[in-house]
Amino acid sequence: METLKDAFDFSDFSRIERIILVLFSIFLLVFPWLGFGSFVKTVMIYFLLFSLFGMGWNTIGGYGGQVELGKAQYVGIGAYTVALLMVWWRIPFWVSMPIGVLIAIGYSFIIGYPLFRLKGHYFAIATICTSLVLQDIFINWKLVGAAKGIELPIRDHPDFLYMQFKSDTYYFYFIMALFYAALFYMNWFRKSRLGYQLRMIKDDEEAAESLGIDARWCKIKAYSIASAFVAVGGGFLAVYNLYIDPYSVMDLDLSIKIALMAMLGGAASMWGPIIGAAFLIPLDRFLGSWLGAQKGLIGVDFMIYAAMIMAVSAYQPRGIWGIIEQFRKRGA
Amino acid sequence: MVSSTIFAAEKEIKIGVIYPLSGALATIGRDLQRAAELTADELVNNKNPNVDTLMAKWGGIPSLGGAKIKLIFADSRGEPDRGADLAKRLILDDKVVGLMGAYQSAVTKTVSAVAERYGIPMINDSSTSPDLTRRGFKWFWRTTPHDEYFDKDLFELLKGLTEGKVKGVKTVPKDQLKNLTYACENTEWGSSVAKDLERFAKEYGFNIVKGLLYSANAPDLTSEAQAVVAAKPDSMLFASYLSDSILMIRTLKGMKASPHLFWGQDAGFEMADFPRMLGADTNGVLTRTVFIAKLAKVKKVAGQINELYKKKYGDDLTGATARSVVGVQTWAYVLNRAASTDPKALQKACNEIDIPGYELVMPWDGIKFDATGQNIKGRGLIGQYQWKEGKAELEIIYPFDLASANMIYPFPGWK
Amino acid sequence: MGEGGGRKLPAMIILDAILQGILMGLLFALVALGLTIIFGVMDIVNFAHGEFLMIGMYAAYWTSLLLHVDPLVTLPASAVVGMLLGLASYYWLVKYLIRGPMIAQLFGTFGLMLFLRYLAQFLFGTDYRIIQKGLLVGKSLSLGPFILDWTKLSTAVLSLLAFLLVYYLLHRTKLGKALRATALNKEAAAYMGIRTDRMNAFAWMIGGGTVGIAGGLLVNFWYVYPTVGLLFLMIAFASVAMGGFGSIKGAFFAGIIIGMIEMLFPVFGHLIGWDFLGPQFKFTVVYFAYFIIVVLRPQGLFGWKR
Amino acid sequence: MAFLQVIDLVKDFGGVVANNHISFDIDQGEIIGLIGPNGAGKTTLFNCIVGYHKPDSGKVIFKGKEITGLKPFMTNREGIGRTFQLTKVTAGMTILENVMVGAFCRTDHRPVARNQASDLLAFLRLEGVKEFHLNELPIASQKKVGLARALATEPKLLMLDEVASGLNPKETEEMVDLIKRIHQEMKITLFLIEHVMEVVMPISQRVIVLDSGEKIAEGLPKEIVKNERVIKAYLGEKYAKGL
Repeated sequence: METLKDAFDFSDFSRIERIILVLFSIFLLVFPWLGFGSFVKTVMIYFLLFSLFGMGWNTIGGYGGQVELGKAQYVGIGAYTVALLMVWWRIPFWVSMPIGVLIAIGYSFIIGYPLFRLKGHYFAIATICTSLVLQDIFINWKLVGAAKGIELPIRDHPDFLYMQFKSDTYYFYFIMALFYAALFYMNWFRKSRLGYQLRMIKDDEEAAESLGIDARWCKIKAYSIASAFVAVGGGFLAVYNLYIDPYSVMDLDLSIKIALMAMLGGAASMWGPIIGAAFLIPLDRFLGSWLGAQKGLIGVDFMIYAAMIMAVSAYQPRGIWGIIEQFRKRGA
Repeated sequence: MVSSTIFAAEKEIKIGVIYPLSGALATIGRDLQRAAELTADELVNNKNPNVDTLMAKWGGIPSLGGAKIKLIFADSRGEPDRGADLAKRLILDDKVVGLMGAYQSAVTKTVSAVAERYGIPMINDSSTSPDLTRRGFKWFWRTTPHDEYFDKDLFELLKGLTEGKVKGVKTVPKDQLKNLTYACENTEWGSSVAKDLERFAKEYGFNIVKGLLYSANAPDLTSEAQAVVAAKPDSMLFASYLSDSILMIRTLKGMKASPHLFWGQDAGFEMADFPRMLGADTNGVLTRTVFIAKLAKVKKVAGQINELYKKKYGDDLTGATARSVVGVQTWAYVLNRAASTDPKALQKACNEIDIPGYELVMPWDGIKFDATGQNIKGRGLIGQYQWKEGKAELEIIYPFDLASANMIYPFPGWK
Repeated sequence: MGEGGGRKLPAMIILDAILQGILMGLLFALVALGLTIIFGVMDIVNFAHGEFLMIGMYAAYWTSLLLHVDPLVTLPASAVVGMLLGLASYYWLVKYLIRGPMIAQLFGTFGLMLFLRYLAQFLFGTDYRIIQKGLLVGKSLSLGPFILDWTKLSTAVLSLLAFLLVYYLLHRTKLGKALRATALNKEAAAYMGIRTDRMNAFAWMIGGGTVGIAGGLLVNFWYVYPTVGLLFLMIAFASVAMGGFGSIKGAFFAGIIIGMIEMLFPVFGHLIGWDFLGPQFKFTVVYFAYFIIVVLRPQGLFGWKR
Repeated sequence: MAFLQVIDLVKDFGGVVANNHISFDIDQGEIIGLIGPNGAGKTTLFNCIVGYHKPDSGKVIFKGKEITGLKPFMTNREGIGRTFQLTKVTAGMTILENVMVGAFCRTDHRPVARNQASDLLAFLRLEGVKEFHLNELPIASQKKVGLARALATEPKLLMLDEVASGLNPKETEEMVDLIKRIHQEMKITLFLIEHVMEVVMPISQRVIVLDSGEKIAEGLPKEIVKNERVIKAYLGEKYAKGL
């Protein structure tokens, strides 16, 4: 009960923030009916998906302050579970997705236990390595389609059980639902005991230990929460693209992108991951489609993209949200 | 992107083309785009006196009142999910009547899945994964032969050698060819090639002494090369993209390997950069492909179209680029037969179409799709790089009736 | 027939693999050297390191192509380019990054990596470029059953020299001592009147220089294209972390270890007849080995700071 | 049965012996001072008891239960709280949140934790700075926050590491009677490392003296200040006369 109250209670945010949140929600609700083209729609879908990823990463990476660069492996686990169960035994999405999440959580505990012996850069690189190892295994593992990847059978009629629709509108509302679930969860999480303890660990791990906090265990818990979030997104990717292969769902780039969303938007803040995604995804997609096909401009879109990343991380390490707050303080 | 008004829809027919125009495969993507544009402009939309195809006399699609084909290019960056998005954009926003592309099989999978969902025909010009036409899709057709054809061709060539069918080579006793090794990169393409090789080797009574998959563009292939050499094969077979193919040759050269036969399954071995970079080292290397400039000798049209391309961009057509030429040609024919841009009509046209071989740049018997959407009249080539006065010429070795030069056998090795 | 005499003997194969492994490993070590120096001095992991390598390769490639000189002669060129690159990225980017937390630093350099990579793509296109002729290109030396590329041999030797040079620089010269002081304790160094800012820049200069040289050597037997860096970045990461961040010795040995794993693993799989453990896993094993090592010894093999 | 027993404890940092066979007892409700010159191994001793270091040999027994080598968070759960010489000043969490974290290790409910924290801050006269961040406070208050955090975990034994160092006389005075109040009103046994004599001598009932890793004396403050070894090792003659 109290939990729910916390989850829906945004009262500790400033008035403006709450107003913007409401307006934004209304916008999302009516978005599909504003007559945007399908390209904009897909961009929106990816924006929501990556804010979901980002929020997940934020638990361990933001509040916990652990630089975690291996999330792609959990996207992979989520996506592959959904795809394989559907191909092998025709198991519907609504069953396979939770299974995927459970597997992801289990795996995250197995990996997390040794992983959190490490700190700082050793930890960061190690997370990358674990993800790469899993990717290589999947690339060569015949049973899961190896490098071929897996195609989900297309059903002739739209099918809610298997989350197959013709129009992106349905996918949009589905991912939007997930997005809000994540949002409310995070709103609870940041006020939860674990949330406080993680922030303490981030501030001063030694002191945290002296306050009866089992730092390693807290990190592992946060890590598996993050993994669960990401696995959900992975499952969505599988049914959305109807094709997955280790290169697209388990790649290092994906891991980094996920962390980048949260970090660039503002790690350890409620809105950070969302802002980050709202900034990076459209930038990437639109630049790509405008400049990508232009002859003689190959690579320019990436250069702009990269320049933005450098600029933000150099100017304000706390990301875009940091910049916003900075100006607010000045204003106040 | 031009917004689609009714008027535009009548006068120009939009075909969406998805290629990897940026990212790691940008070079090949650029060439494919050039070839497609060239075909649309100079073979379909405008009359072209110095090419002897019926199509070149059209100047637009006849049955649609001379409507022009407009190709709308989109850049997949070689990412499957991006490909899917672009396919949606092309279908819903740009209102294209059909799709073409997308080079990498992985991207083609997602793109064709979208096309299938929206009931828009997609003609695939250049993806060779056999699976693509085994998915029971109703809106997917493929003009190029797939890897199985090519891998079979190799063993036909080997058989030919043992039967003295090959131009300029005396009959070779089978025990000099019996032992094969292969090294394929462990992408979807490489691994399926490996599977075919195993199968056909049994069928044709050859014996694979060592076969290995290796991780694509690894920083070093020494151990792989050693494994291959250590098996002392008569023939070495490879499926590698450009980076690996070059590295592999370099490494093997370093080890003074000298098999009797050295065959590469397209991709790296067939790209223009390959001979450009390795020069004399390519002498005697065989590669499977679908187009070789030398075809001009035996097929006039091929020469003429190749000239057009060479005049404009300096390079000869390669297997890849020639395939995208055929892709556009096929689209023109399909549209002409359907005499409408309605998907159902196009679907029907695709299923019924039968393009005569003499219309195509390729040495094929023509284009006719079977129930799965695979073109059954296509055929592959095997070429051999031959080092003549300071430049590597790609000569046709197989099919035997098209042979453009004597085959260099056995593989001369490296100095 | 496939040559190379008595390769049948397992002992021979293994010995050969070890040899090749050491050669390759020395190259990996050289690539890792710059990374570990930079980290040692200012606790920052440079994601763009692979791109530095790539630029060094292009530098060597173009100079040898345009001036028609042997690729080996162009080493100074690529070294200088590497140094300039290091300095530029320090003064224009890293200087501002170090104020932020580790993650901001990582992503700052990550941005740099993307930027350089696609700048290269923009300038040179994605075509693969490789040096056709050179003193050593394509030549190889056969010692009985063993055949070693001259290019790799020379690389190994020069890499050894580079290590000795850097070691001398850090342990014998005044500058090096100042650098190590900075590495050990910034504040203390600052009190001692060392200008740590200069030292950081200096570290980036050496780092860039060494990796530039690595690029110049690499281009002798390796083709260059805009995304080539990524291949080596992960290996460099693994070797630096395995050896212990900031430890020169560590980078050296870890590099060699990785080289050996990479060569021995497939041979091993082949010898015990487990062909499913083929070469496709050789780098998987490297990453896995790294993971195991740091979990057992969280400072890496020779680590002296966390 | 002593409350805390340290038996023959040894800690050796690669040749440098920081604690050499140290034994002592603390009874419930006492205030014990631990003094000694810099580098005498005081903080190391704390760390060995609380679990930041694993002693090389010897035992630590708390409330009759051996806790040797337990991790800090475990010893804390056993009922030992500690503060640090320097509180790491961060801009991360507010003062209230800092203290709440402490409270959270006894309760799951945020309201409960919040109330406990506020009460504590009131007790320490810090309610004014609830919403500030550590880096915005003067040293004295930072130390108090450290204290509050530790108290929030409801320790039975509280180990204070130089709470008064770096404070001006007035603040020191405050700190002293704060410590007294904690001892009397909360019934917590105190074990404090101190440099500042004005703090340790008046309040502690017994004093333990370390010098270069050895325990050289133990007893009532007045005895200690008379003990030659101590005087030699540590105190100036003047102070001995002073008392």
